[in-house]
Amino acid sequence: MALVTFLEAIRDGLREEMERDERVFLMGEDIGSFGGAFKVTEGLQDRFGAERVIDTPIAETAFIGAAAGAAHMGFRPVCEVQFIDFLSCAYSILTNYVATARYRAGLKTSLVVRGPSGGYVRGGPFHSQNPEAAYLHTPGLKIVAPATVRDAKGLIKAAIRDDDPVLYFEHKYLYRRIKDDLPYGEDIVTPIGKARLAREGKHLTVVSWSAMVWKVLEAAETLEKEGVSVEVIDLRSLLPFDEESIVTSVKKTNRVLVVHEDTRTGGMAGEITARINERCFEWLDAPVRRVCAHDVPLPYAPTLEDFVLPQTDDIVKAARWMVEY
Amino acid sequence: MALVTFLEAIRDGLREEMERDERVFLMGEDIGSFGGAFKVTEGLQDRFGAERVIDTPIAETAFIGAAAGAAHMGFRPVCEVQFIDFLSCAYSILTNYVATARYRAGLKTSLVVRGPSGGYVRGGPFHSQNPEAAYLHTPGLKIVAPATVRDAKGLIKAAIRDDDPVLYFEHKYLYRRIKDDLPYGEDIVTPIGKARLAREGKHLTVVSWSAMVWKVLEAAETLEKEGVSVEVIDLRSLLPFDEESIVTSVKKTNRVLVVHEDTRTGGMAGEITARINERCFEWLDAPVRRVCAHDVPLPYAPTLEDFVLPQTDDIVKAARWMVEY
Amino acid sequence: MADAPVVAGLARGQLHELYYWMRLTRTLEEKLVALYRQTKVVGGLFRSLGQEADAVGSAYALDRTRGDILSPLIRNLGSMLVQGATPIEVLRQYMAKADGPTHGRELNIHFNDLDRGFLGQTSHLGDMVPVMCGVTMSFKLRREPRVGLVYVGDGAMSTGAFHEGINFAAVQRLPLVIIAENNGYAYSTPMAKQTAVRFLADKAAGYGVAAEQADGNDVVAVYETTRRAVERARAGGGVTLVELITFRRKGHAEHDNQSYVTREELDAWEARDPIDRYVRRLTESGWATAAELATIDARVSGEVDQAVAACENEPLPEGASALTGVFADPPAADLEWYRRL
Amino acid sequence: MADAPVVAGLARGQLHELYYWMRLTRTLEEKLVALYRQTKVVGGLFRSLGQEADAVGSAYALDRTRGDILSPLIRNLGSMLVQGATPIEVLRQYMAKADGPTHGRELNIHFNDLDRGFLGQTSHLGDMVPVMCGVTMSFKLRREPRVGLVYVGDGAMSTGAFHEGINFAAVQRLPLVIIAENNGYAYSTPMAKQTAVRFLADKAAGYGVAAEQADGNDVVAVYETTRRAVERARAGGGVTLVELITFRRKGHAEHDNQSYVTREELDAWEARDPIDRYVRRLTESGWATAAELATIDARVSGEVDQAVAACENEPLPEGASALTGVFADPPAADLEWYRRL
Ligand SMILES: Cc1ncc(C[n+]2csc(CCOP(=O)(O)OP(=O)(O)O)c2C)c(N)n1
Ligand SMILES: Cc1ncc(C[n+]2csc(CCOP(=O)(O)OP(=O)(O)O)c2C)c(N)n1
Ligand SMILES: [Mg+2]
Ligand SMILES: [Mg+2]
Repeated sequence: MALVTFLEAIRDGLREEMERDERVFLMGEDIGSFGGAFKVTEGLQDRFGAERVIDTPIAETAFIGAAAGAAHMGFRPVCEVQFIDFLSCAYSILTNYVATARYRAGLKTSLVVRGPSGGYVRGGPFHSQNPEAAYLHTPGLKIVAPATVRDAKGLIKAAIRDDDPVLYFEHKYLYRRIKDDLPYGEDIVTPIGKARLAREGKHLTVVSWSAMVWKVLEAAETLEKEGVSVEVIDLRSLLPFDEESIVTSVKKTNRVLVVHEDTRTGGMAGEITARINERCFEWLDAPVRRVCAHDVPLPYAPTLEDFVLPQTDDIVKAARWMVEY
Repeated sequence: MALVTFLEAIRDGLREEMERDERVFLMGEDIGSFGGAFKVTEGLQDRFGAERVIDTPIAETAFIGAAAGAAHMGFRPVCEVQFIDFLSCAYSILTNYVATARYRAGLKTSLVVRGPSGGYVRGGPFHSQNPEAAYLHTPGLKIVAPATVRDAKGLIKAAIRDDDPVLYFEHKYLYRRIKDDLPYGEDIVTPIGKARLAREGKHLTVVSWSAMVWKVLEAAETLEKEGVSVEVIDLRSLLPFDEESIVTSVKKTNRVLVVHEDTRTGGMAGEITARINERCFEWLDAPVRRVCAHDVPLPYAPTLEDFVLPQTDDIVKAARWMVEY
Repeated sequence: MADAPVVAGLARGQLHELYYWMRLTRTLEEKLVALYRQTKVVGGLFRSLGQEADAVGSAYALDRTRGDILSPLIRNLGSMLVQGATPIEVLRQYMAKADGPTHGRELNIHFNDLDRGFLGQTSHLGDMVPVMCGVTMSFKLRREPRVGLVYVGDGAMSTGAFHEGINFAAVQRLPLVIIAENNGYAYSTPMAKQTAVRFLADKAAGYGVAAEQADGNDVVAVYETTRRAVERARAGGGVTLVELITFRRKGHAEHDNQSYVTREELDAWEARDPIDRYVRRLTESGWATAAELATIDARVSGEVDQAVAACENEPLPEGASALTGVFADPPAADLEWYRRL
Repeated sequence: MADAPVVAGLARGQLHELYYWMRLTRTLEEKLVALYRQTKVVGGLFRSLGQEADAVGSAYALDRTRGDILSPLIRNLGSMLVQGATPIEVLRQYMAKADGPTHGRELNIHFNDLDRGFLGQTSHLGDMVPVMCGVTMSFKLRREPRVGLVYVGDGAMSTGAFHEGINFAAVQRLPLVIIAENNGYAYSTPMAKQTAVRFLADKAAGYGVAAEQADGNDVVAVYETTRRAVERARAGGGVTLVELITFRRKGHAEHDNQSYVTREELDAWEARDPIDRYVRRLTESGWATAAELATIDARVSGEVDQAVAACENEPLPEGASALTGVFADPPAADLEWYRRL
């Protein structure tokens, strides 16, 4: 066994897939000898050479477009976006070209775009974003966002093996803050589209993903002491997401709270709420509710960031309200 | 009185605002002597000169970024995107720079981005999009989408006068298909954020906007004959949207269907459903449901496009299901 | 003897081929106009009148036997034909037929066959430059002596995607030829409102890539110039930006009456019509006889007519066929709740 | 007599000012490093060590009395100081203080004051070029003789936003000066992996704009060269791309140990330190005495220390202040349902 961080799990996943499949190569800014802004790809250029770990110019549209072209020819490129906030620069080619390539004309488009997402690190409005909602609306894309070390590895491997374009959002707050024992070289592949039951419970279902799962679990501990038993679903795949697991849980607990770090309006919780309402209307004993960031660009000051982003205490209070409803 | 088309109403709105406020100027591809791909700006360069009706290179990021810069200096630019599908090319600067400029540092950012949206015209995947969901998620932006000739004029004027950046989506199917009597020069200003009650009814509320409103009204006629009385809310402002009008109606009818032309997953109906669920849970006699496009890129062939996009008949069937629930 | 090079390394038969492809382009487009007027073309119709030499000559410089791949624009029908796209495919696309290459999903010449060597464009201008970077990266990574070619218009060169792509290709020294089509206009916008440079080839200097320029209405010159760029790319010399100077003699699309272009300009360019010029050159130089050309013309007409006849009455796709193929691994059928009632 | 030009049209007092701004930049940054080590700087810290002449000399070429506006990058602290940003504003920004110019919303030197003549950048590289197009369009539309200046790094020039912006400015002949900072690296990426051109000024040819180049470590040369570009812009001559050749002598940010740069390279550039060089030139040419410079140094230290003392213990903003100002016309307070219980 080896105790690895969330970040190392991603790197291990990349390395193992590059070893097993020579069609896999990496592109991104500063990912080569420097190993990336967060050092996720550290050592990989030494190991696989500069042809398979390619430093690019600052041009997200260029390298994501190039990834698509290489994928059409049978490669499986993995692009790193230095901060996921800069994925917006490739929004057009990603949603229009990449996402539709298979549908339009059967082009192979197996590629992964990954990068550090999320806040709680005083990164300010342009180094803290959670962009899932911007892509949720795009038929042809898949989106994953691991919360655990195991899934960090399992989902990067699954994403690389997937025949469709996958966005892989890795929460930078988790990079070095969580560790787990993963046997060296264990071929962990987390199925895309399947949620993880992070905690069993009876009174309330909380649906969440990425770093928020840890705050939800923390809240669940507190609530347990108050006699409130919370079931926690870690969605991990956001597109497609595991409607069945949510439905099963809601039919059991009859109450559901969706918690995400992203802003509320137009955030992913809306879609989840709509699906729950469509599938479990008769089972709901309380409205589906959301705990999310306030609808503002994420500010820099710790006091402001902490206020804007959802905190454990917010989840606890919301959960109490739900079970008392 | 003058019978004007939807398209002429937009042009009249632009012209009137340019006349009353010299800070208003227009930018876009081919909008000058050519008058734009759809001729919305026809005649305006003759009237206001090439300095106020500016032909730009094919560079959506450049001219929307430039609009922001000019707005900071006190101007009120209006940008035309030739097809709204190409707004994606400015996604990054619009969501990151433009939308946050006021919040970050109090910069004046009064600008409008307008362009033809929507399908039913055999435009294929890149000339038919409804991009509201991609921007819904951006604090700092406003979005409007008129359904009537009167609101086409009233909302373009309101958008130009608004002190915040406004996206104005004009459905190209309506351009020359609907006409209304608008007194020449009447200063119509439709308040942003307020819905229009397009039809009163008792049994079911349908929330919709843009070209879909007309299909919903057609469906309502059919349903009326079957004894089903449908209340139709034309949202017209999508961000912010008029939650109060929806809530009032739902509390009356106890059933609500959201109809939009855009694809389902991640579409705007999710957010609306979540809000209704939050505000009217106790009043709902049936789940909130959605009639939307199928989750695929919009195909070109008439048979395919008609299948993928929501049709009047789909709305009728859904409404029947709702009232029978 | 029949294979001996006559001009620009091209044998007599090849010179005839060039004529064939240009004539096929024009005849096919003219047929499409007729079908458009009969409302059989579903969407818009885009002409390459006067630009046939540009598309055909440049594509002909690729080596199909080696697997070269190009990505055309809307006005490069000729280049797709050279690469092996067939008239019936193009007709089916325009008419949105079920049996068309995209089964009615995409329009006009937006379709692909990487085996034959063409990757259809999408509408967002500039995007194919980055994508072709990836295609040519694959050649480089696999050590294949293949070359890519991508077209970009004077207007499209203003896009960020073009810039990011050509710069990426330059830095990576990819085997990519970029054909900059200077046809005077982007929709109604003259080149002077698109860029402050005199020639599109001037842009090469900003990327550190080779530049070439040719008369886009002279098919042999286009061929020769592009060929030089292709050979440079194949030899590891990296990117060339090839400017072809030509003129768009029709409106942006069939509905555009081109009011912004003067009669004189149109007349001047009509006088330089690439097919007429080539016919004169072929016959005056003795490279082809009038009879040979007439035979080609007849063959082209026959092929186009036959293609039209074969597909004109074909059905459109079934509506429900729209639902498959978004993903490689499709989710269960996605028929909506109210359609399941 | 005291105002008589000594070099490059600059009077003795102005030459001292240039020294003052460079020294202030460096001292302020050094103070920020100390505060960073004490974890008082909330986010990352970005240095312009070795680039002070580039920022200061170029900004000094603008005319503040005429309302010229610049948009800096992270390494152009000096340019903002020249335009009137004060050390206390910068300190408050870095420390996220409530009374800072953005009240804790934005970080480091991302702040604006159009009246003083600076528009802070946002993080997405390249975006300020289009935005400054709009600012300078406003000058043109109002017939004001004002000039805009925007900085862009060797790395940022690879972005689509840069390309679209400079091309737009070129076509519109906007009164805009674009400073291309060739500082060797973009984060860890050397310029050769960013572009295939030798010099950033080579890119001007692709846009049909004027090019200038200067030693970015010679503040007088930077001033003179930029001044020429500013005058060209003011006279209606349009855009100039000014390349300043310099070197980033620290890592991308304070956490980066710059392992990818050799000791030799760092030493070579340290030997060309712009402040040391300028001190030598000032004293050797008799433009300033050692005593005068010492007085400036003391003034700078005093100002910086005073600014630190004045704001170090100021409070951070109140959390709830985060909710206002998204829109000009704010919706009703938006406190969440579960916070209202
Ligand atoms: C990003 C983007 N913006 C706008 C358009 C709309 N549009 C389609 S073709 C065209 C003109 C293209 O001109 P050019 O690149 O010169 O090609 P040409 O038509 O002359 O062959 C425009 C503006 C588009 N397709 N993509
Ligand atoms: C569009 C975009 N992609 C990536 C980044 C991350 N990033 C921030 S600074 C930087 C390097 C910038 O280099 P350069 O433009 O040369 O400026 P310098 O730091 O040398 O002053 C990168 C890659 C970004 N800010 N924006
Ligand atoms: Mg053109
Ligand atoms: Mg640099």
